[in-house]
Formats: sequence, C-alpha cells, structure tokens
Amino acid sequence: QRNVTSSSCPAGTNWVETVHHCCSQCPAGTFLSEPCTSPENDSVCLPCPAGTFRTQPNTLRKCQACYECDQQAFQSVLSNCSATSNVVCGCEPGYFRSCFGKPCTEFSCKKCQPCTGRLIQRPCSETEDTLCNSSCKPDFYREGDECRPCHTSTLDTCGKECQQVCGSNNDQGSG
Amino acid sequence: QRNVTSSSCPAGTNWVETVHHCCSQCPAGTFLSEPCTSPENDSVCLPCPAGTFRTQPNTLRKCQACYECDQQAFQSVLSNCSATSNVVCGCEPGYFRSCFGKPCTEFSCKKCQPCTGRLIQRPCSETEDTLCNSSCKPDFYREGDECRPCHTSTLDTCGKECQQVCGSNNDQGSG
Amino acid sequence: HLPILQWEDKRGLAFTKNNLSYSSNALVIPVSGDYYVYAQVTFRGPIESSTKPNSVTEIITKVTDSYPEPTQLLTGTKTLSENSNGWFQPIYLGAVVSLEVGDKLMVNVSDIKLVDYTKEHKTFFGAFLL
Amino acid sequence: HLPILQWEDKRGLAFTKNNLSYSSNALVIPVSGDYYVYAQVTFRGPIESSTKPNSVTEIITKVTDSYPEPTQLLTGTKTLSENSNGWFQPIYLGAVVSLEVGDKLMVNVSDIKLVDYTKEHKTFFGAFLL
Amino acid sequence: HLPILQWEDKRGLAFTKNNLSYSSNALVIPVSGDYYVYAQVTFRGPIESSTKPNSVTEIITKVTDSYPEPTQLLTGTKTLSENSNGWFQPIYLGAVVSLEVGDKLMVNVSDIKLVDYTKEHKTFFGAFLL
Repeated sequence: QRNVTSSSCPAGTNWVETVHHCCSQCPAGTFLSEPCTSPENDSVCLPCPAGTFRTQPNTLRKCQACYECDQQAFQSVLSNCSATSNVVCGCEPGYFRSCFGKPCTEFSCKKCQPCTGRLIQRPCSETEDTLCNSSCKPDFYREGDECRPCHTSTLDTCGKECQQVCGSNNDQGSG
Repeated sequence: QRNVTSSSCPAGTNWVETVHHCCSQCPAGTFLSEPCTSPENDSVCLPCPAGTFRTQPNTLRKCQACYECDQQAFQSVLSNCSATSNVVCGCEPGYFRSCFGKPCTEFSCKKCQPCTGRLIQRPCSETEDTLCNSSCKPDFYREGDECRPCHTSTLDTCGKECQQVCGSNNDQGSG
Repeated sequence: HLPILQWEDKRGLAFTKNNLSYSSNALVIPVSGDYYVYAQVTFRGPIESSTKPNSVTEIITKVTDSYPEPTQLLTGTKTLSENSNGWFQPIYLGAVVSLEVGDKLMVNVSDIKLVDYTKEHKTFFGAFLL
Repeated sequence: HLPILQWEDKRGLAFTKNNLSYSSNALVIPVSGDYYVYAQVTFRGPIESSTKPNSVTEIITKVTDSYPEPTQLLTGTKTLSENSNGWFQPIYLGAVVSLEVGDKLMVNVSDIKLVDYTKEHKTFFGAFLL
Repeated sequence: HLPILQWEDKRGLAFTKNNLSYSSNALVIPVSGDYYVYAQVTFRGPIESSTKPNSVTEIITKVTDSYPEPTQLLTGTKTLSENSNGWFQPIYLGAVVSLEVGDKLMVNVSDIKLVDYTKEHKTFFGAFLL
C-alpha cells in the first residue's frame, strides 16, 4: 500500500481515509464491511441486507435503501429491488404515467380515458393516455364534447345533431 | 476609555464588547477591521469589498451583500450597488411593477397593456399599468371588451355594433 | 388520536446512535436535556380511496410516563388548494424542546394514505442532543 | 418596518437558558458565536378586516448597537393561491448565523392579523449556540 | 442530473470555518461525523422563457469518491397551483446525515431559472458538525 493521496488510487481501488489506504472496491450488491489494512487483509465486503442495494462497485459502509412503489397511487412493480438494482415502478393496467416535470422521476398514475362512443385512435400505454377518435362511432351522436348512444334518447327530445345521426338510422323503421 | 456599559458610549462611538471599549464608528462604506484597544490606536476601518455595502456609520465586522435585480423577471438596475448604497431595481421599459403586498419590497414586472384600438388615458409608468380609455378609437368597433379595427371585417359579416360604427364611415363611399 | 407514522431506523440513510433508540414507532430519549427535534413529511394525492382532503397536518408529539396524554410539540398544517390532478406538499418542522429520559417522540399525520413513503429522502424524522 | 411578533418565553414549552434571554420582543445574545436560529409562523385567513392578501412573509431580523438599521437574516415569503374559504400556511426558517454578544433577534411578519397565535406548537421561535 | 446551484461563501452573511470549505459548487466535509445539513431555495415565477412548470424541486445531494453516483440525501418537491401572475414558493430542508471526510454536498433544483437569487436571506445553504 503506497501511501498515496486520495485522487491517485490504482484502478479498482478507492482511497479510504479512515485507514489511509487504497482498498479494493466491493462489487455491486455489496458494501465495505471492513476496510483493508494491509496487502494481506484486503477489504471485507458483505452483501447488501434485504431492502437495500448498490448498483456500482464501491467502498461505502452502507447500501442504499430501496424505493417503494406507490400502491395507493396505482403504481405497480415493474421489477423488484435486488442487491444490485433499485425497484422500478410503473402503472397498473388501465392507468398511464402523468409526470411531474421532466425527467419523469416523479409521476402519478392516471386512469386511461374510456373513449365512450368513439373509436380508439391509439390505445392507452404506460406513458400516454388513450387517444380517442374525434368523431363519434356509428349510432352515437355528439353532445358538447361527449358521444351519446342513440337509443337512450327518444327522437322527439333530442337535438339537431342527434336527429341527424339517430334519425337516419330509424329511416327503415318509422320512415 | 471610561469603562462604561454598552448603552452609554459617547456620540460617534459604539461599545465593542470584545474589547470592552467604546470605539469610533467606521464611516458608511467601510467596516470595522480592527477594534480600538486604547485612545492611541483607534478603530481600523476598511472599505467594503466589491459587491457589499454599508449605508451607515458602524462597528460591524462585515459589510452587507448587495441585492441583485431579477433580470429573468424583466427587472432593470435603476442604480448600481455602491460601497454606501444597495442596488435599486425597477422594471424594463414596457413593464410596470406589480407589488406583492405593501410596502412594495417584492415586486414582479408585468408587460404594460397595449390599449389596441383605444385612446390611452394614462400611459404606463414604473408603478402603474397603462390606463386605456373605455370607449374605442374612431374606426374601431367594440366586441366583448376588445376594440376591433373596422377594415378587417367585411360589413355583411359584422355584428350590430360594427355595422353602426363602421357602416356610418362608409356612407360617403358606397352610400 | 391521529395516526402514527412508522419509521425505518437502520437501512439506507437511517441510523440511531448514542443510545437514542427507535422502538414501537417512537424515538426513545436516553438522557434528559434539550434536543433539536425535526421531521419532514411529504404528502401527495389524490388517491381514489380517500375523499378530497382540504388540508394536511403533521404533528411531532411527546409521550411520557409522567402524563397519560401525548403532548403536541410541533405542528405544521397546510390547506390544499391544488386541483384534482396530482399534487405534492412537503411539511418541515424543527425546534428545540426539553425532554426527560424515557420520553418518546412520534410523528402523527392527518391521513396516513396521503403520506409519500416511497423514498427515504422525502419523508424523514430525527433528533439530536444540544 | 414590518410588524414585530411578541413571544411567550416561560409558560408551556417555552424556556430560555444559558443566559439567552428574551426582552422587548427579542432574543438577546449572551455570548458571541455561531447560532442556529429558527422560527415557524403559521399564517391563517381570511380574516374580515384585512383585504385579501396575495402573500405572507416571515423575516428573522437582527438588531445591534453597532448599526442603526436592522439586518434581515432569513426570509420566507409565499404567495397565496388559496381561494376565499379558510386557509393555513406555515413558514419554517432556520440557518446558522454569526452573532455578537448583545445582538437582538426578532421575527417580523407581513401582517400580524394573519398570524395564528392560538397554539404554541404552531408558531415558535428559538436559537442555540453551536 | 438536475442543475446544481452556485453559492456565495464569503460576502455578507455567508461564511465558512473549521475547515468546512466551499469549492466548485459544493461544501467539502473536512472530518467524518454526523452533520445537520440544511438549505432553503425560494422559487419564483412566472418567467417568460420557461414553460409553465407544474412543480418545483430542491434536492441536497452527496458526491463521494467511494461511489460513482450522487446520493440524494434530502428532497423537497411541491406542485404549483398558482395561477399566471407572480408566485413565490420557499422550500426548506434540514436533517442529520452521516458524512465521511472528503464528501461533497450540493443543492440541485428542478429549474435554475425559477430560483430567486436576488437576496441572500431568501436562498441559503449550510451544514454544521454535531
């Protein structure tokens, strides 16, 4: 162990101030339990306890605590925390990510919109809401920005738009 | 140096606890580098470093840091920081001060409103937005709370108000 | 009483030392004296199950054998004006309090379901002897 | 200048010791050094008398015999977006400042009528020598 | 990573002592131990150039030679419900963290253009050894 300053340790080793040595890095998934004191007894590394992880080789005395997925906010676990990787969270089926600013480190899961009465232009995905077709499906008429099914409204009470769309369907019937 | 309590130093001097003396005040624009220790060697005062100031005579060990004007919020420097005065900020031309409460220590600079199609009753100033005349200028007709120029709308498409205002102008022309 | 938060005291950034221990949701004071006690809770919503809250509250309380009721030491309470889509609201509290050996310190919140427990650097609690 | 808050220094959770005394609305520094100074003010409204404020401000200031003007040490200022019905807004401030013996620390606020003075654990002020 | 704030360490209220030094945007830890680390950032807007943000975030991070990635120590993140005219939002963070000699502490923010840098008592950062 040449007595070197912190910046010039050989590759694969880090300067450990408490022992004034360059000690071998502990591999990802472990932490430095005992620093090296001489060439004979090198760094002692122990595996990260459950619920903690280290993604990189290190000479840290503790591992990082895993994040948790926000079940109450409809997040789901895409991949569990392991000794070498943090948990990865996504959204439950039927929900998409609504980010709080970029990059999307914080997000809440929002319910995909159902496109009632419309054709789906692009289905809901992990990162985007469903894209509904702007025009209404057959047998549906437009009211404001909603599409209403024809059968639910009796012809005499329904407005111009509804008459036009729903009326024509009944041509065969009441003429 | 009579050994006096802090409250009763002669004018122009302050009690300096660390030396238990009444020491001469340093003039505005300077700070107390060395307190007096005896009548012979009085307070040593040094000029405030760049970016700091003192507006009053003092026996302080440091000068106050200058404020900065909020360029990103369209503030402008009315007067620079000097050794004896803090920076004074205002608004860039075309902006006025919108205060956050009284006194107006914090303010943001808002764009002056343009009074399109109206006469300016009172021009925009440092402290107040432009005051627009409530009625529209000649050759402008009212639509909602806006004044629209006559020429942009063809007589047949424009509403009652526009007909009234813009129609009468064309009497000479198309009769 | 308001629900009490549970804390991690060993993993990651969490630690206890000098006999200041953590047991059954409370920091236990090992020696009488003045402590700077602090806590931050990040609240977030909306979550379907709970009605739209109009405020969130965080309280650091003291429980002691010498008195049957908890004492509220520090309180942070904030009304929510955020609209329906997602919101975040951190509340930080900290102050010096005189504590006796054996006193227990806990953090209560208005609604546990609104607490963001997902990252250790967003919600934390601690104390140190002056 | 902005109005100065008055504080309770003996009853309930309040206390002073090690010669850090409280007089005429100020904490008086007994010995020169670096202090961690902190204060929380809970603001609340609306209250009839005052016009709808669009912001609340809390400032910890220092007054000293060595200078005729107060020095602003820490400032917390927040705009209010809350609507007309009731609102609460705590502002916490804390930092290390270098103080001289005899310096006085005070807390100023934008509008005293908006301060929630009803409970000692909602609005508090203190300092300790490092 | 998020942008890192730069700090004044000598003029006005700012100071460093006991070998706690400031260099290239970071406080450098001179001796291993437990430190109370704190920072307040006052955010303000709107400013033309940036799109209307829906949240502001302040993070105190640690960088160390013993690990190639920064560690997030404390995070304050708040959604903004304020409307278009001017808004202010202070975020204060503080807690005890165990640090090793040589560790560097920095403050990251979600958007540097939203930080109110104009007055030293509105945005500040510090640490002290327990």
